[in-house]
Amino acid sequence: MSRLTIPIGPQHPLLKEPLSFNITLEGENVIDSVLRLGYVHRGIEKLAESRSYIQNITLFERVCGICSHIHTTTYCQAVEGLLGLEVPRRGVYIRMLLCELERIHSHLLWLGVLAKNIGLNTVFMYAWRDREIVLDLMEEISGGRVSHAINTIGGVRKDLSQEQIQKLNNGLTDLFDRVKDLLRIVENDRSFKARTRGIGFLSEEEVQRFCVVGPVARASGGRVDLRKDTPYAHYDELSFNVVTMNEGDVWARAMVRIHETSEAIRLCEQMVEKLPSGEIAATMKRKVPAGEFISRSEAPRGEVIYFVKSDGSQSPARVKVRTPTLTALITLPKQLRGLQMADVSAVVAGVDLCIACADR
Amino acid sequence: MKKILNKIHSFFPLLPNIFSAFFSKPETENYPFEKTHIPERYRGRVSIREENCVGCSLCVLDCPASALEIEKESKTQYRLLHYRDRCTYCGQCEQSCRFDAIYMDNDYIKPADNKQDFFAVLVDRKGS
Amino acid sequence: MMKELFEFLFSMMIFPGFLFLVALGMLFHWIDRKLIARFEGRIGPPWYQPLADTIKLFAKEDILPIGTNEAFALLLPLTSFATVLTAGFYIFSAFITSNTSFEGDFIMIVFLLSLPSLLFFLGGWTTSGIYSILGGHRSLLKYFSYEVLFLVTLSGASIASGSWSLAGIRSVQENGSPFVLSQMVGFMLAMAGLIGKLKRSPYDIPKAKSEMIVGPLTEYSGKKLAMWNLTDYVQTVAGIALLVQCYFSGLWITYSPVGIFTSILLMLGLQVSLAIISTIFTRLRIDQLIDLNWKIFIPLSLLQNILIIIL
Amino acid sequence: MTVTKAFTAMQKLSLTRNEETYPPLNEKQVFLSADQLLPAIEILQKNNIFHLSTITGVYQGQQLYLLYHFWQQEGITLRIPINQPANEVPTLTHLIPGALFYEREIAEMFAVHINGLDTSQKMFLPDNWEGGAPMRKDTPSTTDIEKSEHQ
Repeated sequence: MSRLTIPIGPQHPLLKEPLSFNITLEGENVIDSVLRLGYVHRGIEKLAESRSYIQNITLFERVCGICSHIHTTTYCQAVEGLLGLEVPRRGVYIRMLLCELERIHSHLLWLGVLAKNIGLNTVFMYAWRDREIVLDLMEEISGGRVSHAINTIGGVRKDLSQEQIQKLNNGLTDLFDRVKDLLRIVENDRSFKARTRGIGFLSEEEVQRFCVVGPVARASGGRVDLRKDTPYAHYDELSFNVVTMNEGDVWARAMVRIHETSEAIRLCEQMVEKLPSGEIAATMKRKVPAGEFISRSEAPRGEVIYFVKSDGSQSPARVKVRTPTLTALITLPKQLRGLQMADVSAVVAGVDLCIACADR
Repeated sequence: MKKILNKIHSFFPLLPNIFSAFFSKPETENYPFEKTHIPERYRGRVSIREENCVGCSLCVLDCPASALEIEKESKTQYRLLHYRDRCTYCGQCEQSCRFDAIYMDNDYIKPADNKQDFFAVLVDRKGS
Repeated sequence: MMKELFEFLFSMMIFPGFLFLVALGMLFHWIDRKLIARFEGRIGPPWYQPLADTIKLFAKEDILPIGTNEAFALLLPLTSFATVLTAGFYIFSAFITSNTSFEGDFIMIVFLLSLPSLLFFLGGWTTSGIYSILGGHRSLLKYFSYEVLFLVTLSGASIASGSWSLAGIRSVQENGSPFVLSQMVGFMLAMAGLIGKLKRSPYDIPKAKSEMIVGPLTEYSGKKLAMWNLTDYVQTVAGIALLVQCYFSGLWITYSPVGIFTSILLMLGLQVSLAIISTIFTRLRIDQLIDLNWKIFIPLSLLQNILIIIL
Repeated sequence: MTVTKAFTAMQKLSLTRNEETYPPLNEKQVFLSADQLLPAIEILQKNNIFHLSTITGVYQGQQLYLLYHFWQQEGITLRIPINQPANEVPTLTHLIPGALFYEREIAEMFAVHINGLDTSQKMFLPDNWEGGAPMRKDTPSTTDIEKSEHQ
C-alpha cells in the first residue's frame, strides 16, 4: 500500500495554534508522526531576565491565553517565596477563586474543541455558551476576560465586593446545572462514545514513564493533583475530590475534565463562603534577596513549575517555565500510532494542547 | 408513552437540549446592534487626574510595555505621554501610582486609522 | 409554435427549471443553516445568506494549483450542477404535469442524483492537493455503501407499485395509501442514504473539517466553488422531493397549486428532520459508517424488498 | 518519605564543592557530577521517584548547571555542573522517555551535548537559526547584534 505524508499544521483547522505535525498514512492508518514545535516561541524566559519582577507579572500572564492566571500565580508564589512575604489570606483566596474559575473555563473550552473535532458542533456550541458565564464572572471580578491582571507580588489587586459575591453565587449555581447537563450528554451519547472510546490509550505505567501530568494522567489512573499532594495556597483548607478514571482513553479524559469542572464549581462556592476578611495584598520590596525558588501549582492541564533564581537585583537572573502541555506532547506520537486518520483529530484534541504554553 | 420517551431520551441525549434551545432566545449577542455589558472594572482608556500627578515616574518605571514615557526638564516641568498602540491594558500603572493620579476608565476605545490617535498626552506641564 | 417554444423555455429556465430549483435550493439551504443555528442556541444567518455567498463567490478570483487541468476542473462542477438540475427538473415536473414522465425515469433520476458524488471524487483528484486526494478516497470508499442503500431502498417503492416511473409510483399511492405507512423502515433507510448522498453529518466524512479541511473541494475557489455549492443546494431539494414523491404521494391533490404547496410543506418537514439528525450525531468514522451500512442498513432494506415481493 | 530516603541514599554520590557558595533552594538538592547522573537516577527509581518535572539550565557565575527537578509528593533537585570543555551529559531517555523534550530544549538553548540523543533536527529554534545557543551567557543577545549592526 502506498504511503502518504499529511502535514497537519502549522496552519490547519484541527489545531488552533501553530504546531507542525507530519503524519505518515498507510491507507487510513497512521504509521508515524513527527512533531515540530517552535512556531510561537517568543523567548519569554530570556526576556524575563531583562525585566523587573513587576514587569514580569504581565509577561508571564502572556505565556498562555487560556490559563493566564495560573502562570502569574505560580510566578508570584515563587517571588513571594524568595522575598519571604506572607500573603494575606483574603488575597490568597481571591487568587484561588480565579484559578478555579479558570479551570472551569479551560475545561469547558476543551470540551468544545473536542466536540468540534469529532463533528458534534452542538456540544461545541453548548460548551462555549456555558463558558461565557465564567468569562463574564471573571471579567466582573478582574476587569479582563482572558488576561485578568489581578495578581501582584504579595497578593491581588482587586477586592471582591458584596455585589460581586452575589453575582458569583448566582452564576455558579446556574453553571452547575449546565455542567451537569453536559455531563449527561457526554456520558450517554452513543455517537460521542463511538468516536472517543478506546482511542489514544495510555496505561498508568506509560503515564508514569512519560511523566505526564494533569487530567491526562488522572484519566489513566494516576493520582496526581498538586492541590492535594503538596497543597499550595490554601487548598488544604478546602474539601474536594481528585477525579480519576482507569480507562485511559479520550472519553475518560472528557469525563475526568467534566467531573473536575463540577468539583471546581464546588470549590469556588466553598471559597466564596469561607472568604476571610482583611487585607488583600502585602507590600513588596523592589529588591529581591538572592536565592532560588521552585514553585509548583496545578493548572487546568496539570503541573506548572516555575523556577526563579534571583541574584539580589531588581530583575530575576533566570526564570524557567515548564508547562503541562510539553508532557502531553511527548506522548502524542505513541498515542497516534496505528489509529485511523479520523481519530487523529479526537486524540489531538483529547490531550488538550496549548502550543503557546509549550513553546513559551 | 413515558417509557418510550425515556428510551428516546437515553438514545439521543441531545434531543431535549436542541428543542429547548430552539424555543428559547438565542444566546448570541448581536454585537454592533446590541450594547454589550461593560463591567465596572473593565480596563479601558488610560486616563489621569492631572492635579494629583507629581511626576514621580513610577508608572513609567513599572509599565511592562513601555507605553508610558516621561519627558522631564525639571522636577515640575515634564510631559507624561501614553502610546496606546504599545499599551497592553494590564493596569499596572494604576497599581503603581501612589498618588491616585493615573487610572483606567470604563471607556471602550475604538481602533484608530491614523497615528495621531495612538498617542495621548496625559500631563503637559512643560514651560508652565 | 412560438407559444410552445415559450412554454418550453419557461419550464426549462424558470418553473420548474433552473431558477425555481436554485431559488428553492437556496431557501432550503438557508432553512437548514438557520435551524441548526437555532438548535445550537445561535442566531443564524439572514435569509439572503446563500444568495450572498453565491454572488460573492462568483465575483471572486479563481485560483487553482499549478499543474491542474483547468478545463477539467471547470467541467466537473459544471457537469455535476447540470446533472442535479436535470434530475431536479424531472422530479419537479412530475409535481405539475404528467407530460415528462416515461417508464424508467425513476432509475434515470436516481442515476443522475448519484453522479455528482462520483464527480465530487474526480474533482478532488484533478486538483491534486493532498487533502483533496485523501478526501476523494474517502468519498469513493463510502460511495457504494450509500448509493447501493439508496437505490435498493427506493426500488422497494417501485417494486411495491409495479412501475419504474415516478407517475406510476405516485398513482399507486394515490389509489391506496402512501408508502410511508407500509414501508416505514424503507423510508428511514432512504433518509440515511440521502444523508450520505448529501454528505451531511453524520456521514460527512469526505468533508470532515477537522482533518480534511473540506476534502476534495479544498483547492477550489471562486466560480467553481460556487458551482459545487449550487450542486449541493439543488441536490438537497431534488433528493428530498424524490423521497416525498416515493413515500408521501397521495397526501396532496396532484397537479394543483395547493398540491404543490402541500408537497413543499412535506419537503420542509423532511428538511427539519435532516437538520435535527445532523445536530445530534457526531461524524462517524469510515469503518463505523461502512459497518453500519453494509451490516445493518443494506440487509434490512433487502429484507424489506423480499417481504414486499412475497406479500 | 521516599524523597528523604533517596536523598540520604544519594549523599554517598554527591559532591560537596560549591555547596557553600550556592544560594539556597526551597527544595532538597543534591550536587552531582555528570557521570554520577545515571546512578543517581537509578537510586531515585528504586525509591519510586519517576516524575521528572523538567530540566533547567542555570548559570552561577560563569558555571553552567543543569537542574533535574524530580517530584514525588515533594521535590528533589539534582544539580549537575557542566564542565568545559567536555560540555556533555548523558541522555535519560532510555530510563525516562518523558525527558526527551527537556533534553532537546537544553541541547538547543544551551548547546550542551546530550550524549546518546539525536539532536540534529531542530525542535524549538528555526531550522536556519545561526545565532548560537540563545540562553548561553557567552552568546551575544540579538539586541546586541542589532545594536552593532546599527553602528
